[in-house]
Amino acid sequence: MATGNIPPVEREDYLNKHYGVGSWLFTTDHKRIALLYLISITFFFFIGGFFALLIRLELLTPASDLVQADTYNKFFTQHGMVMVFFFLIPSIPATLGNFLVPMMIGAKDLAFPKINLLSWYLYIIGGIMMLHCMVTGGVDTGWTFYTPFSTAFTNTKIVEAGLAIFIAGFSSILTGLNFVVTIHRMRAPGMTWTRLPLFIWAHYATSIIQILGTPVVAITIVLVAAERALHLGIFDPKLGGDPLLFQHLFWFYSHPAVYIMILPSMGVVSEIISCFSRKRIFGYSFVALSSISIAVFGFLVWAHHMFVAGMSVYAALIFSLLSYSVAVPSAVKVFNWTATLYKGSIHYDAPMLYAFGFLGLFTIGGLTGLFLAALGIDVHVTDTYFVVAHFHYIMVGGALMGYLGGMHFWWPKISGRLYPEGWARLAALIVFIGFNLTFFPQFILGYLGMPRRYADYSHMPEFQILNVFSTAGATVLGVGYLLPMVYFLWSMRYGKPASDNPWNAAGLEWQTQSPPTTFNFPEEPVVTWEAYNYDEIDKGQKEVPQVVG
Amino acid sequence: MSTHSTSEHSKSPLTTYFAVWAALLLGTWLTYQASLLDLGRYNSAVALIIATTKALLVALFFMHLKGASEKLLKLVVVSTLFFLILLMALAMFDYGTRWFS
Amino acid sequence: MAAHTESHNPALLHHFATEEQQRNSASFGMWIFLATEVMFFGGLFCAYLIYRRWYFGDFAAASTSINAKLGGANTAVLICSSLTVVLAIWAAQTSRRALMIGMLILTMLFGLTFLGIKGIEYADKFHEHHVPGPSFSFDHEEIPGNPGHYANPHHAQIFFALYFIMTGLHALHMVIGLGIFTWLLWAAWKGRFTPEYHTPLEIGGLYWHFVDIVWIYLFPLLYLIDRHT
Amino acid sequence: MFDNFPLWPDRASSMAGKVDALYIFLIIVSGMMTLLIFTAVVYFAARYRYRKGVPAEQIEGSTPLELTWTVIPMGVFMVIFIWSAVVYFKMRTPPRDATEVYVVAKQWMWKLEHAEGQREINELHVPVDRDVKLIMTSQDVIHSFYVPAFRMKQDVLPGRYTVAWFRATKPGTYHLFCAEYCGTQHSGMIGSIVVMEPAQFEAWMSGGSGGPLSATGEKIFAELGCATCHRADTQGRGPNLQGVFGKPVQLEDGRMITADENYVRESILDPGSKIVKGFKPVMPTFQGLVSEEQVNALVAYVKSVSQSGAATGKSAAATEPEGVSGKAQGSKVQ
Repeated sequence: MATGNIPPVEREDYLNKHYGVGSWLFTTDHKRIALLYLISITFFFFIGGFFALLIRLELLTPASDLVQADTYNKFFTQHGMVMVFFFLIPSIPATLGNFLVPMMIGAKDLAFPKINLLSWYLYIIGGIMMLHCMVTGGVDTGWTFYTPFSTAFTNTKIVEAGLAIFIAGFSSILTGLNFVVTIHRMRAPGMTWTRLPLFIWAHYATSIIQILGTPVVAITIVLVAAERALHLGIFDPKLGGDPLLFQHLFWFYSHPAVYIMILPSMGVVSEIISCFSRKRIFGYSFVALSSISIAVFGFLVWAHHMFVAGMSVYAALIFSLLSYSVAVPSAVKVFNWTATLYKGSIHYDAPMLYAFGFLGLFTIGGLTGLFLAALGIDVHVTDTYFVVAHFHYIMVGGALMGYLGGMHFWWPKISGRLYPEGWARLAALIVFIGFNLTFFPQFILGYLGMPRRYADYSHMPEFQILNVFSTAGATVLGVGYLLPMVYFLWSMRYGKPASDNPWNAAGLEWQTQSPPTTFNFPEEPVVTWEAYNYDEIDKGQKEVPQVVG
Repeated sequence: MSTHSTSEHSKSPLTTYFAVWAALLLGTWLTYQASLLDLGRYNSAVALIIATTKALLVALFFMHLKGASEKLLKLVVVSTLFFLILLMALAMFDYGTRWFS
Repeated sequence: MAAHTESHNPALLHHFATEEQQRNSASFGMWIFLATEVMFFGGLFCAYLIYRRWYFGDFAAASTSINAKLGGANTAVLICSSLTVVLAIWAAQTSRRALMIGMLILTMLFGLTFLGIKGIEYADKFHEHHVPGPSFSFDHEEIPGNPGHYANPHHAQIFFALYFIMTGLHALHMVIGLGIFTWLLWAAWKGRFTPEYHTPLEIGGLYWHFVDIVWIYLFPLLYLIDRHT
Repeated sequence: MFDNFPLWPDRASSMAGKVDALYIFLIIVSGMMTLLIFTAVVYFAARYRYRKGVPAEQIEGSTPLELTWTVIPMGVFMVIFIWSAVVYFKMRTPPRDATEVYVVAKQWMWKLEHAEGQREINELHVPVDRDVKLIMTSQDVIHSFYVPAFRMKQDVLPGRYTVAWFRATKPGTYHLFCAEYCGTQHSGMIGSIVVMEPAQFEAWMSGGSGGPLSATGEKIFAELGCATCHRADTQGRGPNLQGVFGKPVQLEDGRMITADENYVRESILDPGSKIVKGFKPVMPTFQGLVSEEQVNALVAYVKSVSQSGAATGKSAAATEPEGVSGKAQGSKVQ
């Protein structure tokens, strides 16, 4: 469906306006900062992925023969910390969000461009500390830092890793702050709340969580570091403290953090499904409001991570009940996306394939969440591979599929080039197959009772076959992730030049040139149409590009 | 352009400022005095009520939450407090019911 | 939009259409930032409330060992500094440059006084071995209103840990505030602020008031747990 | 290769069937939802694929439909919630007359001690068809006692007791795992639960032990001089311990609490925290002076003097009126 009209002459855009390292490192252009983020999170993605492969290799055989247990423990810790704090949380917001939020609402930039740059630097400082921590010994607590193991027992680099996450956390807060202010204050004339793309609604909801949740984990990390250094007793039962308090404070952020990862992805999927079905999104306001309710309800459910942790039975009941409240808006979204396909005119380009993949995997991930919210079942499956499978279906199957779909969808806008469609469809297929092969067996493993974070299962050889499937799948998945990186890089030089709107998509970002100029629009746009006006676009009633000066 | 904010302050706000200042000092003195009385379990309640009143005074008058032209800022404050209370209330609920099981 | 031709103010950044949009964005951004600050301190308040409920007597004993007069004086000092901040903004709005500068200096002096008193308090605690860590000691301290009952040193240590972390973070915010106000003073000196444009002053003021509000809660919670005996 | 390839765990406890039933119900419900969504997506994707000249039909949405797919899932969720809560309550309520086993977890081993005095490491022998209550604590970090075949898991925390129970229904040997990450050899902190026929179990039990745990506790009680204050009459500086366990106790500050395992434990290690009404906080702490195992023994002892009451013969006072009033007043381990 992509159309690649070659622009007549070399135009000035945000990429070629300035040259030199300085023009990138000191840029305040949200699009350039998005690219800085893109490069850095890709780097961390492959670091995290490297650890994932090592984990899978170790689990290929029951005995811990590839590495010793202590090394394995560091592997899964680094995998978790890097993937959660340095890839998934910044992934869509800091790259696609940074690039698109101002353009989609018709602004020249984010409200605070310098703070945006600062947030990237904080991310990089945190990232370098994390890398330094990893190469000089690493951490073996798991990304959850549970006390008192982290404060009084392990002798690994907790404080440094904590500081790295603390700093990266502030980078995340600043991104969220910037988005909220931008969405409130910088919308172009006519861009009312009900005309906002759902991508924006999703990022708005995400930002709320970043703003209100992240500070709590930041202060929790401060307490852990202080406890570790001085043995204050706040989380140490030997000194009168309660380790469960740590879990409460930690999950108050870290559960909503899952929605920081998945909500932007949902926003991407809304854009893609609407565009490739050539239809308005079904139930726009319900999809928009469900994003907000996921953000709000997301804060009410944290202790479902603690049903067997020694919490009170009554608190467990309340949190289980509340956990279902967050499942409802997620279900509403899935139904609305499905309904959007009805009577559409569906194209099967790579972004849409990723969106289909998202729908399938998120459905499975979400439904298995019901198992974990169900008290009686959670007791059996918590801390087993069932949980591992569930959250990978959400974070990788959901968040990462959305991220890749979005990267393909907006790649022509970002780079001004088309990616090779055939390869992209192949990669989408490989990722989908590899993913299911990796993680579906883990549901079965989990119900069989294989606990998480086991370096060695030589006393339980009955778990091996499923683990072999999983490792095989991970290899396929690895190929699926390398492919897009290769052809994206390839297309930057050899790809066909993209037209301004290769998908004939709605949305202000498509109504300026590809790649856009530094201030996005030649003149401030005035919005006179509803979101996703694909009927008008396809009937040719609306000229594309449509920018009223 | 910036008319509304200046018009807001056109009538001299100094009286308000000094009144609020005096009230805050009085509140501090009251907090201290109240802590010396034996009110049983109400000691903490009184302290928190006075503190909240003082905080409200600062927010409404010194931080101009009262005169803010839009409801947005109030919404920010209210929703932040909502989530804060949520954190405390749900965590406390666990601690409050733990010994009955 | 005609904003581009209209804007003579060099402080208007390129990506904003109007000065009003810029000012509203800045103050809204500050409020959002304060929301994150509320949650940042909120985690500590949550921990504090849980342990206070658990170990009330021990907390009361530990709290009583802190000098409440100093804490009260500090509260008053901060309240005065909040007043001088609003007066400085008022002076900027009404073109009273000298008053504005005077008030900014006064605010900073109050801030320094606060930190000085805080320092005295910390020094006392240090001498009494009430700083959590290896040298901590809180033996044979009676629980107020419960003669013959002694506080559990472990629980008292949790109180002091929270006391130092909370007041320490608050003091850190004061130090940052002093940094911001140094810059504001410099800008005011340079004549940057006019009745039309004094957004940084308002933003800095919001921050300062917020730090004041945190202290308004810290004072009764940390110093006055159970003093009526 | 496929001869050892189970897809379903052993079902060997009274709870396992209940958990499995709920699990199967959830698989059916979510399977139906998945099928519904997948069928719709695949059907729409094929049926409404792009055809030249056939434009998409715009549909804004439908509030009745939105309400339907909000309310119906909510209803289904409530059914799941209630069902799962009922199962959870059963899991978390140990039957009254259960056999007790004290569990002490440490990096990286399980130490288990039967009330009858048998000690085991990383292995627990239990009889089939009898309720077993585990009273667990950890010496260092958080662990989690997990027996997949029993569908039973409970975190084991330092500094307090957590309780779990099971009733094995099928003789055999089952995995015991530590499910909460606890450090380097976490994956080595495994063991087995051996479920035996009652007769075999009796034979195993008679294989010698140092006497029941409560007797060990009684010895420690005497050695530590507890009896000088906790006398069996009302003259002691500490409360009389006869008949205390499991009963409500009034504290000095007016609160009523139940004298459960955690309370007895706390009273030994942090005696000042909950003083019984009418007594002075004169008891020194035994934190650091007694091991976890000794605390367990003391708890077992305090329990035993409550369950058998005056029959222990230790106390004539328990039958005297003052003794009774002392009990009514609520007594406590000081």
